[in-house]
Amino acid sequence: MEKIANKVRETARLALANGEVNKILGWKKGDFWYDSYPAFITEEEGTASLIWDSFCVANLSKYLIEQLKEDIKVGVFLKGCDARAFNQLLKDNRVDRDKVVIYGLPCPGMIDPEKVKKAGLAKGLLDVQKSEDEVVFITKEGEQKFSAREFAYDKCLTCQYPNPVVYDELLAEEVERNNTTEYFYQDVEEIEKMSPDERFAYWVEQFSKCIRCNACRNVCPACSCEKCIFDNSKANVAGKAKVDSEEQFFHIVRAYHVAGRCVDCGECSRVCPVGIPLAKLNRKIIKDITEFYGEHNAGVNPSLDAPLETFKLEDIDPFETRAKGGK
Amino acid sequence: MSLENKQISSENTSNFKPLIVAFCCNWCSYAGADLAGTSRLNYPANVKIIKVPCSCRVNPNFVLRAFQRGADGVVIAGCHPGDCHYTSGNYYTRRRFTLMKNLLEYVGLEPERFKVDWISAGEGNKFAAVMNEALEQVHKLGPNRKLRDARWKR
Amino acid sequence: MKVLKKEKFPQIWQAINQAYELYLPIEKDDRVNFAQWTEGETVNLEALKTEISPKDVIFPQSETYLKFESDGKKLQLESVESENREYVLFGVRSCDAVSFNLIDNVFLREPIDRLYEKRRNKGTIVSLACSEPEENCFCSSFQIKPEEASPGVDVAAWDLGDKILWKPVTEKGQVLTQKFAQLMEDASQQDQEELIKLQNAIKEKVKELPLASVDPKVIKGELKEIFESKVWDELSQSCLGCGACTYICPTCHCYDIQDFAGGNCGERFRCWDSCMFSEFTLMAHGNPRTTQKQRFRQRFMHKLVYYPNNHGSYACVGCGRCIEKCPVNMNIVKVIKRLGGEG
Amino acid sequence: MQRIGVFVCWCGTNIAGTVDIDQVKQAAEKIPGVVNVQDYQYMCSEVGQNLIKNAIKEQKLDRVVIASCSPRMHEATFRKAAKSAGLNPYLVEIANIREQCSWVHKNKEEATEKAIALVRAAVAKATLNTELVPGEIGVEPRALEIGGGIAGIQTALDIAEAGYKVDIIEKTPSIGGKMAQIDKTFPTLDCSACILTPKMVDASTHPNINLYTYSEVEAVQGYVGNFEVTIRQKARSVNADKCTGCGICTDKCPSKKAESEFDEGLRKRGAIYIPFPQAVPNVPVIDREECLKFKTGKCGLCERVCPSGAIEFNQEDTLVTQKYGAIVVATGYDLINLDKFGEYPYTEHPDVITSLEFERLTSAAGPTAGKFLRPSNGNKPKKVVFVQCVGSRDKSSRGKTYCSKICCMYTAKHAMLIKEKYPEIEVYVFYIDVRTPGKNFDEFQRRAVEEYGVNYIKGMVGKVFPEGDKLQVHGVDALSSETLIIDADMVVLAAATKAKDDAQELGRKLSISTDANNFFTEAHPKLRPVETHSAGIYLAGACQGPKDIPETVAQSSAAAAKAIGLLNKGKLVNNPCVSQVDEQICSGCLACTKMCPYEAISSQVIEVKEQGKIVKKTVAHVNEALCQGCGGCTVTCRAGALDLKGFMNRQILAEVDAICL
Repeated sequence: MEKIANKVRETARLALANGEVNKILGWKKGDFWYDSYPAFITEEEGTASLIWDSFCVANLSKYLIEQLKEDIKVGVFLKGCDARAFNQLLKDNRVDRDKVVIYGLPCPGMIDPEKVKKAGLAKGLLDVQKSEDEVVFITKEGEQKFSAREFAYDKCLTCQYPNPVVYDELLAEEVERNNTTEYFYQDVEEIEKMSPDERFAYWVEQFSKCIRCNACRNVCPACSCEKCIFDNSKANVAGKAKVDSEEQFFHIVRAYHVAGRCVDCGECSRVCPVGIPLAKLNRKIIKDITEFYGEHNAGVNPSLDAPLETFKLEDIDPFETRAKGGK
Repeated sequence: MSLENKQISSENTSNFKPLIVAFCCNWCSYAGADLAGTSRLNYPANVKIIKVPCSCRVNPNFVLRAFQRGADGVVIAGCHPGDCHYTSGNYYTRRRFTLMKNLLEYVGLEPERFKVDWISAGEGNKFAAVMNEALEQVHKLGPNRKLRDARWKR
Repeated sequence: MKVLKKEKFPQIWQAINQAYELYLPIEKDDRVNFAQWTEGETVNLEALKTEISPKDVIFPQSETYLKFESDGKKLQLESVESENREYVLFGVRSCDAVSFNLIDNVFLREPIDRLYEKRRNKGTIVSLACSEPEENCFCSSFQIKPEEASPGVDVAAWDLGDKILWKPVTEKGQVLTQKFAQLMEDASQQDQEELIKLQNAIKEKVKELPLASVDPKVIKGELKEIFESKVWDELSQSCLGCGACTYICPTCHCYDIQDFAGGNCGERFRCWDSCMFSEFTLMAHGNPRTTQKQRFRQRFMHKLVYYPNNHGSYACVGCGRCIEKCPVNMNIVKVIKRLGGEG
Repeated sequence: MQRIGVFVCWCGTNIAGTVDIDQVKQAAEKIPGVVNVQDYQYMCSEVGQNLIKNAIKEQKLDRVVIASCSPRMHEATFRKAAKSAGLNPYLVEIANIREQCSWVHKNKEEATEKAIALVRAAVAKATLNTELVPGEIGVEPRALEIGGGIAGIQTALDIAEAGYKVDIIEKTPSIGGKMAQIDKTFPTLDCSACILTPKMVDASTHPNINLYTYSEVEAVQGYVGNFEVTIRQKARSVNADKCTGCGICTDKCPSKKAESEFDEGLRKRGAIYIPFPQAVPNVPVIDREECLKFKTGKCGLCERVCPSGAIEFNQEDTLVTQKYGAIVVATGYDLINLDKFGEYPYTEHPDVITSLEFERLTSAAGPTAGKFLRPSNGNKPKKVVFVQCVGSRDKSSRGKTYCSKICCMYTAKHAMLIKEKYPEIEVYVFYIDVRTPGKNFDEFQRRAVEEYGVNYIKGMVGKVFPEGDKLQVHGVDALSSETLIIDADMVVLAAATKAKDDAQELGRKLSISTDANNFFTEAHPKLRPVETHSAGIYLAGACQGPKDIPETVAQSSAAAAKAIGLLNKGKLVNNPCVSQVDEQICSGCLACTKMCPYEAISSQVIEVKEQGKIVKKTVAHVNEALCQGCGGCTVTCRAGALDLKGFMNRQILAEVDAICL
C-alpha cells in the first residue's frame, strides 16, 4: 500500500501544481494507528501528508456536495464503495461530474480497529501494515502477523465492488476479491428465519440502543437531502424523544428512503456509536429488490432507473387476493 | 431510560375492538367502499377510511403513523393495476409497498396486519370481503403492540 | 475504609437493588454501558469506559415535564413528579464523575433546574479508579486524577484484583456503606499499601499515555480572535454534522423542549439536543447558526472558551469517547492541538 | 384558532336510523376549533344549504365540516353553497357517515362511535385546509385525430364542421382504414367504398382538416387544452406537392414482390405503390425494404419515368410539432395472429382465409375483381365453411376472452354475398352462439338462414384436414351431437379482433390507460364512454373495444362533440389540488420528474442566498396545469419537499391521528 500511497501523494501534488484541481480530498494520519481521517488540501506542500492505508475507511464523496458549492474543481480519492456512493450522488443530482476529478483506488479491504481491540492487540500498537492477505501489527516489542480477513470490517468481507466503478485515473491495479455472494444475505436470512415476535424482539433491542445521533444518516451517501424530513419539525413525522416507537419509525423510514439507492457501503453500521446493525435493514431491501425486480446495484451504473422510480406492468403482485371482477 | 412505561396497558382481549385504518384511492376503492354502502354490505365499524386521490399518495410514513397511534391493522386499497385513474400511480404503490411490507415483516410485524389490495369502484363486494377478512385476521392476532407509541392513548 | 470482595458482588447488587435503583456498567452484545441492574445481567467493571457516558442517569435523554389532557375545550395540566427511588450509580470513572460537576454548574445554579436537582439529589455515586487508562484517555489534561476519587463522588473505590477498596467520602456515601457494611470488611494495612501502589502505578501509566501532553492552555488569545480563526474552516470541513460526539460526551448537556401531542392528551418533555444539528436553537426567525462550520465551532468554543469563561473550568474531561466514536476521526484533541498552533 | 362549523345530516333515517345524531353533535362540540354544530334532516336540501350558508355568515365560520353522504355525492353541492356564502370551497370537508358508516353497520352504538371518529378526522383535516384557487388555462383551438379510419374521419369532419382546425395522423400511406378494405356493409349490404370514399375526399378537401398520412405520433407533451404533439412524418420518398398521382411510377416499378397490405396479401404490389385506387392522398410511397434503389443502389426507374420529378430518394423523416387543445384517439383494431390455431391450417393452406381476406376476395376492386375463387387454384368453390369465434370468447392464452362483436354479423353477410352471386355454393357456418343485437341485425341473420339457405351449425370445428384439393372439416353439431365431416373448398375464419399492438406504447405517450386486452380505457364504462382519464383526450371506434361501423360512427360523433365542447370553452379551470414544491427543502434530485405520469414536473435553476452569497440551485418545478393531483411525487420525495395541496402530508397525518383516538 505504501507504493500506492506515494502515488497518491504524487498525483495530488501534480494535480494541484498544474492547476488541474483546486482542492484535493484525501486522508491524513492522526495520533493513533487507526486514525486516518479526511484531509482537504489546497496547497501543493500539503500533499506530503496524504496517506493511503488500511484505515482510510472514511468515504470522501459526500463531502463534494458542500465542496462543490464553491466554484472550484476538486480531486478526490475514491475506493470501490466510495465510487458507488459518488455515482449515487451523481444520480441524485448532488454533485457535478465536470467539477470532479476522481482518482480511483482499488481497495484491499479496510481493517476494523474494534476487532483489533477486541483481540487484545491494540495495546501499545504503533502501526498496522497490510500486504496482500496479511496484516502486520507493529509494537515496541516487535511484529505480529495475522490473516487480514480476520480483522477486516464485516462490510469489507462481503464487498462486491472493491474496484472503483467510476474514475478518471486509476492509481493501482484492480484487486480481485473472491467474496462470494453466498454469505451476502446470511445475516438477513438469519433474521428472516425467526418468527415475527422474535424478529420484533431482535429489532426492538437494537433500535432501543439508538441515541438519535443521526450518524448513520449523515454518513450515508444516499441520504443527501438538503433537509432531511427528520430534521424538519414542520413535517411532523418524528419527535426527538427517546421512545421506542420513534426510533423504530426513524430506522424503518431511513431504510425505506434508501431503498434501491443504498450502495451497500455499510457505513451506517460502521459509524453507529452503539452498534446497531443498520446495514441488515438495507441488505434486506437489496435482497427483496433483487428477487422481485432483478439485480440492481445502486451506484454501479447511474444511468439505470432506481427500482422505486420506475415500474413494470408485469411486476410481481403480492397483493391481489381475489380475481378481478364483480362489476 | 426511555420515557415509555414498560408495558402498554394490557387491553382486555375479549373486548378487543381492533382498529383498522384503510387508505382508499378516490377513484376506485373509495367508490368501492361507497358501493358497499349503497349495497348495504356489512362490515365491522372498526374499519375507518381515509380518502387519498390515488394509492400512490400513501406515504409509508402514514402507515407507520397509524401503527404508532394504535392501529391494529392498516389497509391500502387502490385501483387494479392497469386501471389507475392516473394511469400508473398504483404500479408505484405496488413496488413501494411490496418492499415496505416486507420490511415491516422483517422488523417483526405480522403479515396480516398490513395489507394492500386492489378494489375497483364496482367491487363493493370485494371491499366488504377484504375488510371483513382483514378484521378477522387482526382479531385473531389480538391488539397490536408493535411499533406503537406508548404515550398515545386511544 | 472498607473492602468488598468481588465474590460478594452478586449479593451486594441484589442488596443495593432492594433499597435503591442500581445502575452499573452492564455488558450486552460485547458492549458495555450503564444500565439499571436486574438479576442475570452481566456486570462488567473491567471495561474502562462505557460506550456512552453515564450522564443519562443524572440527566436522562428524555424526561417528561408535564402531561396535559383536554376534556372538551378545557386543558388540564399535570406536572410529572419523578417517581424514581433513590439510586446508586456504581463504577463511575473519575472523568465521568467530574463531568457531573460540570453539568451541575449549569443546572444547579440559579435558576435551578428542579427536575435535575431532584434527580441528582437522589443519587449516590460510587466511583471506581481507572487501573488501566487507555491510549485515548487525556483526563490529566484537565487535572483529573484517575487514581483518586473525583470531587463530588460519594464513595470512592479501587480495584485490587479480587476485591475492591471502598472509601465513603460524603455523608450519602456513609449511609450507603453502613447499609451494606455486613457485606464488607474493614480494610487492612496491606490493603492501604496496595492502594498506594496502585495509585502510583496509575500515575505512571497516565504519564506515558500518548495524549498526556495535550494541554488546552495552548489556546490563547481573545475570544473574538479564536472565534474568527481560520482554523475553524479547515477543521469543520470533515464534520458530518451528526450528533454522535455530543450524545456520547459526558459533559454535553444541551436539550430541547418538545410536546408530544396525543390527541386529547399529551406531554411536554425535554430531550437531549446537539449543537451539531441544523434544527438546534431554531427560532421563529430561523437559525442563528446555518452552516456546519458555525455549529462545529459552537461545540468547541463552548467546551474550550465559553464554559471556562463562565464557570472557570473546561467543559471537557478527556474521556476520549469522541476520539473513539467520531465516524471521521475528528475530535477535541485535534481541535485543541490545531488551535494551539499545531498542525 | 379556527372557527369550524360541523353540520350533521340525518339523511332522513338513512343516517339517523343507525347513528345517534345527538351524540355525534355533542362529541363534535368538544373538538378544539369547532364553534358551531347543527343538524338537519336533509342537509343537501335548499333549507339545509341555507342553514350552512347562514352559519358561515353569522358565526363567521372559516371551515365547514359536513357529516353526510359520500363526498362523491354532494361534495360539489356543499362546496358551491360555501362559495356562495363567501367561503373558499376548499375549506369544506365531508365526513362520509352514510355510505361508509350508517349503511354498512347495524349496531347503533358502534356506528355512532365510528361517525364521531370520522367527524373528528374531517375536522382534523379541515383545520389544516387552506384556501385553494383554481387557475385558468387557455385552450388551443385545434384538435388532433390519431388514426384515419372511419372513426377518425368522422370525428375530424364533425370537429371541422364546428369551425375548428383538425389534423389527422394516419400511420399508413392513405386514410380509410379497415372500412376501405370491406366490400359491403351489414345489415344493408350497401357498398362500403361508396359510402366511405366521399367522406375521405371530404376530409382531404375540408379547409379545416389537415392530413398527416404515413405519419406517427412521436411524443406528446402538455395537458388538456395545451397538448404539444411531435409528429413523425415518415419519408415517403415522393414529394407530395409535385406528385400528380398519374401512377406511371407504380406501373413501371420492376419490383413486384411485395404483398399488398390493402389486399391482405392476396395481391402483389410494387415497391413504389399507392395502397388502393381511391387512396387519399393519391400519392405513392416507396417501400424502402423492397425498393431496388434502396437495396442495391441500382434502378431508380421511377425517378426517370416520373413526369413531374416528384421522386426524392433522399427524403428523410421529418418531425413536426404542433399544439392541440384536444386529442381524439381512433387507432382502430387488428385481427389476431392465427399462428397458434393449428387446427385450422391457416398458415399452410391458401384456401383457409380470414374474414378480412374474404372481403378482398368478394370486392369488385379486389384481386379477383369480385369473382369468388379459391386462392389455391382459381377455381370456384363448391362448399364453403365459416368458422366463428376463432380466438374470440376463448379463455386460453392464444385467444381473447371477449366477444369480437362483429363476426356474427359479417359472417351472415359473407354467407349471403356468396349465396347472392352463387346460389349453388353450399355454405356452412359453425357457431357457438349467434349474437345479433342491433337495429335490423337479427332480421338480417335470419334472412341468411331462411332466404338464402345458409347452413348454421351450432358447434365448434375440431380440425380441418387438407385432403387432396379439399379441406376436410371435422366438426360437431352440438344440437344433435353428430360428428360432421364436410369436404369444403374454402374455410373462412372469423378471427378475433384485437387492439393494435402498439396501443400500449401510444397509451403511455398520451398517459391514458389500457385494459387487460390493450384496448384504451374509457373514463367510465357507462357515463363517460368516450372520455379517458386524461382530460382532453377522447376515444373513438374500435381502439376502445370491438365495434361495428354504426357504433363507431356514433362514438366518433360523440367524441367530436366532447372535443368541440372543450375547444369551445376557450379557457379551462384546473384542479387546484396539485403538487407544490418547497424550494428551500428541495435537493433537486428530480426523482419526482421520473415518477410523474404527466411529466408535470420539470427542473429549474433558481438563485438562493446562502451565507450571503447567491448560489444557483436546481429544484423541481410543478406545472400546475399539467399536474393531475395524484400525489405520487410526494412519496417519491423523501424530504417531503413536494406536497399535494388539499391532501398535504400534515393533513393526512392529522386524519390518521384523529381516527386513532
